[in-house]
Amino acid sequence: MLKEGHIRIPAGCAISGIMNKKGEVTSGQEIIKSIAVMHDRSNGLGGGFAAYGIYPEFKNHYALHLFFDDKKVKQETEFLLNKFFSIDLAETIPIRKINAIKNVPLIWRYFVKPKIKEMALHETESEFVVNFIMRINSEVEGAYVFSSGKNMGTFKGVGFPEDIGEFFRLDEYKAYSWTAHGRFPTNTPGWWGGAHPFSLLDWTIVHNGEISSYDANRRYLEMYGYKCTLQTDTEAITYIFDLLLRKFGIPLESAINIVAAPFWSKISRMNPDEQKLFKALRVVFSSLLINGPFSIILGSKNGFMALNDRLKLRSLVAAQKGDNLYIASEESAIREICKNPDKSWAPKGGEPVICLLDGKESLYEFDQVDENEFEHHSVAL
Amino acid sequence: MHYVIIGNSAAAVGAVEGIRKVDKENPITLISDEPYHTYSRPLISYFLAGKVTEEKMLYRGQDFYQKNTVTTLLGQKAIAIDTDSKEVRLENNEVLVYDKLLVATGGTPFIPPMAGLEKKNVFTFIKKDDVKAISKVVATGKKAVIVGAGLIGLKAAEGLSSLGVDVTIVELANRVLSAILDEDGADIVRKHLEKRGIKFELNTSVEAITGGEEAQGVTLKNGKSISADLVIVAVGVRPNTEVAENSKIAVNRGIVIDEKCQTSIQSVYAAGDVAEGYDLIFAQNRVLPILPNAYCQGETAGLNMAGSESIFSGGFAMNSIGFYGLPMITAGIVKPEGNGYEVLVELVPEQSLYKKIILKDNIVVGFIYLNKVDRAGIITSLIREKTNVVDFKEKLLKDSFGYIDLPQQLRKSKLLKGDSMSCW
Amino acid sequence: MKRVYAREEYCVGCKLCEIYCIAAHSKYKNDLVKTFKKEANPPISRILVEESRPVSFALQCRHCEDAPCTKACIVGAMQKNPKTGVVTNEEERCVGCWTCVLVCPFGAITRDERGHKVASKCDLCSDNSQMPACVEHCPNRALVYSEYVSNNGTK
Amino acid sequence: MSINCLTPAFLIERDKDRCIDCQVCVRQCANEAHRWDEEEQRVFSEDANCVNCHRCVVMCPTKALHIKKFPLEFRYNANWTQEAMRAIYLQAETGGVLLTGMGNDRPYPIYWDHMLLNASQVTNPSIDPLREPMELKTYLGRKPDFLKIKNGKLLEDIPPQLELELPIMFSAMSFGSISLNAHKSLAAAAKKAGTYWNTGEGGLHKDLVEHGDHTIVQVASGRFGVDADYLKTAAAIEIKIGQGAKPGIGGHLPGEKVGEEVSQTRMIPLGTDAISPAPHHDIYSIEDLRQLIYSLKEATEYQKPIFVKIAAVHNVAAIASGIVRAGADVVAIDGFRGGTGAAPLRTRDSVGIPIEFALAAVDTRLREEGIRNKVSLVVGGSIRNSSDIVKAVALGADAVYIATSALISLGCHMCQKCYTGKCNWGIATQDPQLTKRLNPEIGAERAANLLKAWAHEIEELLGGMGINALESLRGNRLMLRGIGLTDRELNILGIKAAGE
Repeated sequence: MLKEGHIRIPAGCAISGIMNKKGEVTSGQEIIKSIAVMHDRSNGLGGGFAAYGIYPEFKNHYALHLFFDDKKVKQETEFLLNKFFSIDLAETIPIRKINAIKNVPLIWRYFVKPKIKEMALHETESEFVVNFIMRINSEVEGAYVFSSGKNMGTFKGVGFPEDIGEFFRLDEYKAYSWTAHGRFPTNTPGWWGGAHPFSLLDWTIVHNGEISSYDANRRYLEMYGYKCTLQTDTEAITYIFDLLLRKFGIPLESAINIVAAPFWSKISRMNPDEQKLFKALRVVFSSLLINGPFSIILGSKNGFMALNDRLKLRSLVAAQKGDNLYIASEESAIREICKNPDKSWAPKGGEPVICLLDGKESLYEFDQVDENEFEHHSVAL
Repeated sequence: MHYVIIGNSAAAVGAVEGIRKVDKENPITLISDEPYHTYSRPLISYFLAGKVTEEKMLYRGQDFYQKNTVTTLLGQKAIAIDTDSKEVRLENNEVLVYDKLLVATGGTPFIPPMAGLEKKNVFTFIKKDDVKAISKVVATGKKAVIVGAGLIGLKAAEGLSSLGVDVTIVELANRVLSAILDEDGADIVRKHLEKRGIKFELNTSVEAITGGEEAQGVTLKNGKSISADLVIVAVGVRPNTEVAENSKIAVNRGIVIDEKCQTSIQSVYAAGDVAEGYDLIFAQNRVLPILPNAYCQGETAGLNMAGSESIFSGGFAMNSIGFYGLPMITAGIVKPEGNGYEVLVELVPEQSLYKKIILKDNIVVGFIYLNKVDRAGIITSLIREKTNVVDFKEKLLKDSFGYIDLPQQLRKSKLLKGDSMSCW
Repeated sequence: MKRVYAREEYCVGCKLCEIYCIAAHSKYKNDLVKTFKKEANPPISRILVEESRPVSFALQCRHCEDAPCTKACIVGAMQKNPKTGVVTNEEERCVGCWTCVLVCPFGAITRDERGHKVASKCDLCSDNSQMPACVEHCPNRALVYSEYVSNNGTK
Repeated sequence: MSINCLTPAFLIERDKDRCIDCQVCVRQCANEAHRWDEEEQRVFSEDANCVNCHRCVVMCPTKALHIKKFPLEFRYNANWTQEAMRAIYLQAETGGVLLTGMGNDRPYPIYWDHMLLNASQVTNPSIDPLREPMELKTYLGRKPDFLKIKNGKLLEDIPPQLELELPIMFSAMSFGSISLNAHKSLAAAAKKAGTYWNTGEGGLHKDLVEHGDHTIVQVASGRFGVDADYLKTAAAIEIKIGQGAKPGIGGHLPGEKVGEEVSQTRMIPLGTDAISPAPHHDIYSIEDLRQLIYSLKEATEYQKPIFVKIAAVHNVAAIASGIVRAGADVVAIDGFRGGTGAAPLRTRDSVGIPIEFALAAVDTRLREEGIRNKVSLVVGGSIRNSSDIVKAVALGADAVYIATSALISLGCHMCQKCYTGKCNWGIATQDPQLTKRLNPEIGAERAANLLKAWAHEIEELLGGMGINALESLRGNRLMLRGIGLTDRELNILGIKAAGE
């Protein structure tokens, strides 16, 4: 049977997210409770979590989480890791053995820093890391980098999400932002790498839906060096945001107006300046319109954003109490952990719910991008 | 407002319809010396031949007077008009006061002097009563002499001949239908009629009607005598101006009218065979005793009587007639005299086919269509509109001559004109 | 009133208008095959296609506002319906004198001599009260049935 | 006079029970395949003259006519077919190049018919276009890689774009090859539907200047009708390098078709042959093309997208890449089934490649080079229906060009005799007796109806796939599966097999 990466596997899902604006951290217990309520939205073939703020002691290191099929692959991968990175800590990720979780691969994490001398001319550090991950994931059979940000991590596997949470001992981690995912793939042998969240650098995505524009999006992304090895929507959506926000420096708001573009009829009613911008966004980035049903939570170290497709073909509910923002596929998943929110609402299609840490202005910071970065991308003809 | 109309034929009906287009209220009184509902005079020959019933002769439906709220005084003759007191005097001495008056008394037979006119079985042929009288004496094998080979004479001849009467026509002119045909055309018609057994005596006239109390024949100026059981005098008609003669209304050959069909006296109008209106071709007033002209003048008079300004730009001679299946249509000048005319001719006597178009300064002023009469109206309209035909003159005689032969612009402007066609 | 207007720039000279006109006035109403095969003497067309290649157009009674034929008719058979504006000939009364032929400026009245001689002309198919057959079957919209059409085809 | 071995190609059957001898067929056949016999008082057929254009069949009011293949059988020979032999008879008669009209009619595989579309089931919803907005709007033109945005404002304008309400345009057909009424029909339909028509290389007739904002004007090797006003009137300019029906061949409009109007529109003397050379004599290589592209951009102040149209030939992917790099804003590719008014038969039938392959190869190549997003890709060459269009977009096209379909909507019956100038449907002719058969009001309605109908169908198909904006289908080859294709063919098309 073909697994993710060999074939495109449609999946239904549950998603959930909790975040504290002030940056106060909580354990993984609540998010597990929340996602567990939506047990029936998963089928035991995938569950996972993303947590921000969990590695304060290694906050300047890239925390690489990897699955290995066997020791030989691990050795091969570590050889490459050593070549391009200095590894300050390598360890197995602590787990709890439970009956529900079977066929466990080797699960390791490495806290690393890039070796500057290995970086190509004009290559930024993040590009260097991304290129390395793309290479491992596409070229090293049996190895898979499933988390690569700083002071954050994703934890995922084959199983119901609540079991995965217990398995990875998430009750022992403390994070200011949690997202979770329960998966209902229609056919997969259950590959750990195929579970969600999908993650690249600090970006994590949990996603519910099946995007019908997938191949249009993918083939566009591949022009910019992305390799959509998993053939999943989540992977593609992550790359879209990475491309728009990190590589092109498009403001988040505009990126949203690209992936969940307003209808032309709406654009035609805008004022001339807006019209010009929105038209340009749709015209230039038409291949990045995400079509078909989706609800996503896009996480970064600065916060997260929840977004529905423009027709709102998937359920998505938000709630707020005090400094906490809650997002979930179903309201019950929020009520389970927050009985009486200050307010709760169903966000409209294409209208994002953004929660940022106090003091942050954007999900993405242009720390690696200067003005000259723009010139990089104009391919000389 | 009281409208009074003297007459009950095309001009009178035209006037009623003209008035009623504008004024649906005020009373109309119509006086006629004939005791009949309005009927079509040209149909008397058909009536004679039994081709139409008396019923079918009606020019308008039985409800015509009622529908148009017309009070009729039928069988009563108007004998005098006093234009000062605005009165019409009837034969029975009744007096009608009018506000607007139309004289539409039509024509009266012109009877040339000849001996024996007082005998029985000598008739004229313009009214229904004439037919009724003739019908009483005709029968198969009887013999008739018709004096005059004009339209009326020939129609009478056709009617009688179809009843089995042996007909001889006496005509002073050198040809039949001399008013509407030239020699070539007349020749064809005469031969056509001769084939049907009608005999002709041309270039002569009746000297006397012979016989005792009843007519038994005629003697001609050329010395011949012809026996006959009846004689019909059909030399022509003249305007029946009698009623106006002792009034202030100006009378020339007919009652003179202007383009509104008003006579010399205000509020008094005249129309039809009694009137002398404008002739477009001759550019002068003429008596045009033809039905279309009568109706149009009557209608114009009616419109003006009721207060609507209306102008009839004039008529001209035109006739459509046929004898034994030989149709002919003629209009305007058919035998030009004088200079400046151009004549286009197609003549095939063996097919009884004749086409002749007369032009002056590239404007059609008359035509004869014999046997092939289709679409003659296009030529008529060229005359009426004084269209310069220089661009398509050579196509005029074509059998298929039509709008296709007109210059595109002219064609389009004419074809789109349906909604503004004026009374011709 | 609505009239049939010909747009010669689109007339293809097929004469289908004539054919359908004949059928519309035949006793086998609108059945072409029967009209032409079973009627011993099919009606004559009340519409005429004039042609001089490449120009052609169909022409029929214009139903003039002030229709000369109605004034000239010697028996009063030719009448313009005051409500619909349609000029029709009451064939029962018509005696075939052709005075209407003499006066029709469009040459749109024809002589029907198949039986009792009558003047034959377009009646706008008013007894069907639908679209005149010629217009309905014109394959190229060279005939339009409308209030008024200018030269370029606009109303 | 000597023996002529050519026998009639078609047989006219006249159903005597239905024929009413009304002679509509006689009047409508420009080839004189019907004849009225005055003596016999009935219509006869001249089978040899029949080109099977169906004008008589359609016009016959009693449907009494049928046209059949002439039943003459040649002795069976799989190699020396009737067609092969007839071609030789004809050439033996004439000594000339075999000419034909319209597109390649050989039984090559039609790859559109070997691709199947996807639809949503359970895992994501299909979209009902009657209830939900469905967007077919398409912009053609050069796209920058990214946008500079500051404080919610666009800092730099994007290059000029053609706005299409639906991804279908009428492709180039010159006035001369087709009638002015055909041009009028297409121009009005394009305007009505919110898309564009293309003048072809024959200039823009003065009556159509009013439709300039929906007109793509062509600049081809003969430069007919090109002047500054022509360029400025247009919405876009297309440099025609080649056409699918006759790659590598120029054009030739015979003098008899160059009447007053054609002469003025093409800016050539009355009655002279209009010859378009095979190559542009100022373009002998790609760098020359760049000069022409920029000359045209300069002439129109960089306000109009420049198309470059080429025929689909073997090396089309690399050529297209070069065209993009030469500065074209839109690359139009015409497949080997594309139509023409006149082409040498052998060229038409054996030069070039199918548009499906050309499109797949070009799209893939441009993506590999990372320049696909810079240009728009328009394909043509026998787009027969809306699903062909959906498949083309899924393979990677931005929009399609239709011409043959458009002409069929105007009444063309594909008799392939365009080059004779006797088109009974008033399309491929300048004979005033014939051109008036195409009433541009009707033509415009019919062509616009076709676009409308196809747009509806495209919306249905998109909705079925769970897509509500056409751009999400563009290059979305996962929506396609091949059927009856070899691995090699699947590979070139970049699609999976049905069932995979």
